Amino acid sequence: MRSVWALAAMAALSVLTASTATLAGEPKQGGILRMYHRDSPANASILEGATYSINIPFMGVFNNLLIYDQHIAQNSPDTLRPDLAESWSWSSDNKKLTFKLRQGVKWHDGKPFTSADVKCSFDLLMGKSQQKLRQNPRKAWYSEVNEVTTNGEFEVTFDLKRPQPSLLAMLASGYTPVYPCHVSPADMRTNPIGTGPFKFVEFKANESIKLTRNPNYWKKGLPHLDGIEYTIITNRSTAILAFVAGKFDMTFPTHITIPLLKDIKSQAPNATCVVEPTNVSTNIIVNSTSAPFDNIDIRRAMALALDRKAFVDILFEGQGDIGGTMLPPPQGLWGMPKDRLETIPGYGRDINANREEARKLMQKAGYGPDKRLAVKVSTRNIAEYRDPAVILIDQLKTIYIDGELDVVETANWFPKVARKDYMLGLNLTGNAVDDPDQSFYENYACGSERNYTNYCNKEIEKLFDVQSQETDIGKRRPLVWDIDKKLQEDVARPIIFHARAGTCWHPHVKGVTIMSNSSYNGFRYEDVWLDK
Amino acid sequence: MAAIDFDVELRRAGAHATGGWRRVLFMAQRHVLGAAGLVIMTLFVLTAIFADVIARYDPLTVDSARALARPSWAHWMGTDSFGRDVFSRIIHGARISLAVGIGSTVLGGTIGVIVGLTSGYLSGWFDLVFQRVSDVLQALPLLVLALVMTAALGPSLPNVIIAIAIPLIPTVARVIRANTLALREQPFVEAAKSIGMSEMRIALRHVLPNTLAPLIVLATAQLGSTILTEASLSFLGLGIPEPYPSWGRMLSESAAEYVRTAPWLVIFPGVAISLAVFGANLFGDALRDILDPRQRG
Amino acid sequence: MADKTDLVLDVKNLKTVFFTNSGLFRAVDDLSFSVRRGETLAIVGESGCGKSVTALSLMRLVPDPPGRIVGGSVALEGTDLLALDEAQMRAVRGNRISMIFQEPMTSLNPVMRIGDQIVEAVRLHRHISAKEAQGIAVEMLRLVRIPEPARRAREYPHQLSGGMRQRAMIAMALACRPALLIADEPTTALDVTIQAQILALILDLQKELGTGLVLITHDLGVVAQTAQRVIVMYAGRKVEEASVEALFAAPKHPYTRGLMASIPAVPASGAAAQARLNEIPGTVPSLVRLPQGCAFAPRCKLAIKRCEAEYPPLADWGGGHLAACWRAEEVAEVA
Amino acid sequence: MFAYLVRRLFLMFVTLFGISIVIFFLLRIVPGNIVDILFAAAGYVDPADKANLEKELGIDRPLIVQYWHWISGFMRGDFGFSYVSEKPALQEILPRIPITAKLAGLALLFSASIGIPLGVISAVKQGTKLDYALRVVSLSGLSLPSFWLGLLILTASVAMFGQMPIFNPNPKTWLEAFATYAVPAAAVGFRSAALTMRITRSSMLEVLRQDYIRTARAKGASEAAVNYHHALKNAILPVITVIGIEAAFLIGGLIVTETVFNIPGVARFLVEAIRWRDYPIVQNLVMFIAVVVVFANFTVDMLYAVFDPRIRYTD
Repeated sequence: MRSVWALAAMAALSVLTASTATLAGEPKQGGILRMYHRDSPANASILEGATYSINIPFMGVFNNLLIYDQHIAQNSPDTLRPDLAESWSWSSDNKKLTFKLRQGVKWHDGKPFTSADVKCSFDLLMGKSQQKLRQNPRKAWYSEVNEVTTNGEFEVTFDLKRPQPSLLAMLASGYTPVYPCHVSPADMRTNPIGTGPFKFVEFKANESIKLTRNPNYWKKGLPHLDGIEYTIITNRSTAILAFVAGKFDMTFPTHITIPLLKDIKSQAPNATCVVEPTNVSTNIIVNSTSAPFDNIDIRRAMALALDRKAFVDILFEGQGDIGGTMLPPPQGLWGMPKDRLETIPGYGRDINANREEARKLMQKAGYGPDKRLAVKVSTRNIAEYRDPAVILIDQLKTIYIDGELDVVETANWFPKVARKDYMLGLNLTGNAVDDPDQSFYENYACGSERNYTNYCNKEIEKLFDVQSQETDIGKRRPLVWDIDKKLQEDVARPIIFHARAGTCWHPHVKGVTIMSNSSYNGFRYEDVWLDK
Repeated sequence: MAAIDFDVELRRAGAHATGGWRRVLFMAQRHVLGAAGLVIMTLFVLTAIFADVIARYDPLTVDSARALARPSWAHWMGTDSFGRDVFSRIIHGARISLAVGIGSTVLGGTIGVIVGLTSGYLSGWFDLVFQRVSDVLQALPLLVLALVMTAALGPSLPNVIIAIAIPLIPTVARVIRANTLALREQPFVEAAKSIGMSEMRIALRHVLPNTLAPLIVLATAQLGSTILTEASLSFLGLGIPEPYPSWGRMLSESAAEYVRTAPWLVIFPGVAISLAVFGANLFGDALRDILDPRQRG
Repeated sequence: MADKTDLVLDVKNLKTVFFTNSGLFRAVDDLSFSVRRGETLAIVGESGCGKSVTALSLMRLVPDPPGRIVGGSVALEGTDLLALDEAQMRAVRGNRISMIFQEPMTSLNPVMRIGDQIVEAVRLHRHISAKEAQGIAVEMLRLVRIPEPARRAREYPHQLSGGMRQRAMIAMALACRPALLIADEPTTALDVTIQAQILALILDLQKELGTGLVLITHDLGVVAQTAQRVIVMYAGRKVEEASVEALFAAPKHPYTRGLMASIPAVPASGAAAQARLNEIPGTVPSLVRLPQGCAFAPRCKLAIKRCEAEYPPLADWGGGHLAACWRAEEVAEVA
Repeated sequence: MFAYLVRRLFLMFVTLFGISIVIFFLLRIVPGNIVDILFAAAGYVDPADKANLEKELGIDRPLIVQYWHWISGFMRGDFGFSYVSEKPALQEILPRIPITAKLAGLALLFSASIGIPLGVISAVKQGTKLDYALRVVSLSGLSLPSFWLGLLILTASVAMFGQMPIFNPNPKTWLEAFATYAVPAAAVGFRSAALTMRITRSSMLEVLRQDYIRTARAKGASEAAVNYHHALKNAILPVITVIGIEAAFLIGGLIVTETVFNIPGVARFLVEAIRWRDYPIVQNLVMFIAVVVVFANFTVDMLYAVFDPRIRYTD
């Protein structure tokens, strides 16, 4: 039943993509795309951030070496397109990746773009350059890169320690723009210079972000828009009311929750709304270094107690996905098939049986109806975090665990997690690209900066490397599934669900495609246009 | 000259209202608004006390099957996005609002009385310091102070109470101080002093009881505004955290998400807050009319 | 009795009551009196006897609620004030009938200049320019013997002493040359040394302007110096009325007698010096629960059974000397 | 007068000094700093990077040094740089002030122009149905959570007109400019109008009991003259004080209203800055607000002297 539905959804999606491409008619030039922004990003430097609050507005300022096709919803190795690199090739041992760069491209300040800029950017990311990024959240992406070398002005080579086909995926992410060598990282935070279709005009914190058309964009005739303006509105209902009232052409991408979609559809029946997975998983970080969750039985019991469908029903009116670490199919490329998924403890359909088993485990650990376990569930003071935590606490009641919500302010969250000052934490993990390397190394590798739980399993880590070097997708996929299953069985970071969210725009907005397995890569907007 | 019905006039003046209940009834008639406020307040307090009995469901139990249900016989005020019964949450929320209202008023009031009495009574350097400190606290906007306080202390019920209570202290203390200063000159205080009563005893036995009326008036007036401050803090994300059914948070979170799709989530907590505050204000007004002799008509 | 046309004020059966939550409060009960042009009538009694309410009733300024004039007539120069509507009454107030209050400290508007307050009184009733009115105001201030009247006119009440303020009040009250001036304890709040000056001023001006004067006081000494006739009130009622001479010579009501006895002895009057002040025992009864008979009976040394049962009528003891006492003849002797 | 002014100015200085200490140390008690937030946005924490950044921003120094650095700069007019935008703090704060000032001014105007007349009417008609109705309305104004009111206004305006008064930084027409400020100002002003009305009413009632009111009546002044000329002139004084104090409290209402109506004024900016632990912004902004409040109180006292001839500052 589910796969039939999924197929239908796929079909519908491909029709939709096709329709935006073919039925849109001849693009019109001009107009300013007005959107709201859900919050005020810390700064404008994509390389220093790890939230699409930065990506979305500033992706259009830059180009990557390569980029995912902006009009195919599902990012995959087949949808990689040249950007600043005209072409790329692997060496025969798959350890050297060479890019031929586009010539005649100019930075917004008029300076020419060369291979030196590419080298600078990746040296910055690998922490090798003189100048440092203030924060470098994705350093781990380049752990297999020995160095980046230039061969003349328009060729660069990535020299790898071992084959890593996924490197291309990471280079194509919206998180990997090429920065100019001649602008300091500090200036990139306040006044970013790129080669992209839009030039940065201004960013007023808590107020607005303005981009204007780059008339010298190297893609002739693009962009269609004269500019993009974001008004920062942190209050969701104010923002949505303003969209409904026509103050904005488009909502902030993936900002509309499923319950709110109905409201928008009833208020603005002509608006187009697209719901896609965001590839952000909601998971539980478990502090296995201290009592009570140092006891694997209690960890397992907790995993068994989860009624994932209830989470999805409540928070997404059924429109969320249940899976492991990797985004489930059909949108996800690497997620486990359903039958495989259901063999993992806690994923089985019979919740009551699971919970019965969980209670047995709890009793084994010395708890019961008369001796309940008191637990603090820490999470950030943001609805997306808080709401699932409330449900989690409610569900844990069934296995003799009394949870108390501990709401933590953003500023204190990571320090608290780093101090291991929590028992259970409800966490959201965004996956920049739908790729196992990104997900596994970033979140589960020993010593990774974003491995909040310090989960460290050398054997699994070996498996990470094996799948990472596999160039054949067909062979790689089962390896990934096995790893994913093991991670869930280890209760390393139990995944509760994968979220979906909606994006809406008024009918005069053309050429927007919302990615279906990432919310970080589809905001170049160079060929978006307004039919007004 | 128009004929005057003495009976009617006297009845209006309350001459017939002698003895317990008739007197109460007459006072209720004279202060209709105050009586209404008292009724609301009483209901509010009773609700808080008997929340467990009145509520029809557990306010914290999540049930996906009945999420966002419209108001019905089963759920008089509908359910929220977690399927929790809004009526039960509002009933239990009365406890929280009452705890915030009374907790912060009593805390701020008590400290305010001690500080105000000491300051008005001792004068000297203590008074000087108090005056400056209260200048400082009063020049900082209340909400900003409460905001920084809750941020500093972390959001929890006791901390919210403390954060709201602190800006209250100078307000109360100033009133008490002014009254104390005036009372110190009164003959009965002079008399007490002349028979060798200790300053402490005079302050507690003679001065404090006489500042009670303005204190009660001030406290009832503050009760309502503390509940509103909690709501504003919730709106700004610093109120009492989930899962406690605080009205302020119920309202501000639903207001953000469901103002249109599930209006009952916005209407009922809003009405509950407004009604409770309205009741406190009505009652406070009437109390002021009755207790504050300067205001008596 | 004087010629009707000579009467400035003729009050008949005035009744003013207060509706309170403890019952009906007969502040003024069936009070009649009259004032002739240029005459001074004193109304005396202890506080709470209804003197001030009488004054306010004449001005129709009894606060309603709780007070209300419920009967009688107040004829000022032949017009029944109680029959006028509010607008007509306003045209009379401050114009034909004026009043000076007890508290000069609080009776002037603190945020208006003295001159402006007088100007307002004038211009409310005379259609003249502000400038002319200002002239009148200064003139009035001069009349009440305020030095440097032009400068004082520009000052605010708080800059004036109590005596000065009362002078200003008098100036304001007389600015329109009223037929009747009511002075409600005009000197009570002032220093003793100032009291005599103010009284003298009022009398002088009364003479000069031919105004009828109702002087309300609790001070029989003041009465003796100023009034031609006296009304003694007790518990809302007139208990005695007589010319000053007649009253002081032979009071016909024990209450009056008592009041006189409580004056510190004035040897010049010929009365025997007393060792100690005589005071009337007890206090004014609650006006709500008045005894059936004479209200003064509970405090009266002469009280007999009849006093408690029946209220004595006002009887004329000759020469317009009225008194309401069953044992009026014995009063002088017993005391 | 001169001695009074000197004393008064000295006390104002002491108060401001106290505020600077309170806000500085209160902020340091709040757990977490800008660096934590930046790393939260980056999704990881690296102790070495964190220490570097703290050093770069100077928040690793002893508190007393940091305080001195700030306050001495503040005195010189050097307000430092925002941690978030890395722009001069003054440049961040200044452009937002006129927005909030306009909003606050309009709200106060609204508050005074509605609150005072209604308060007078309510007092003059004391005990009548009109009085009751006005009191209930004013009490309800004090009972509605202001963000609720704001949201209801927004929702209603979208439902009824398909439009909403969202902030427009460059209004083209007079009407647009009006809508930009008037509706939010009314949402804030409702509460302070209610407060003003209540104060006016009780002040009027107090004054109407005074002897000089009776004197005015005895002169033959009409009810209107008594109420509006004699009474109001006296009753307005406490109202001025309350409006002055209200100006300080308004900032609280503005925080919420600027959030609901998405107005980029200083009030909301302050809350955001607290959230970001942007010390230079919070500290300087709070000081700015405190200066305004302290001077507003001072102005009120001076206004008192203008309106009330009894008051002359000689102390």
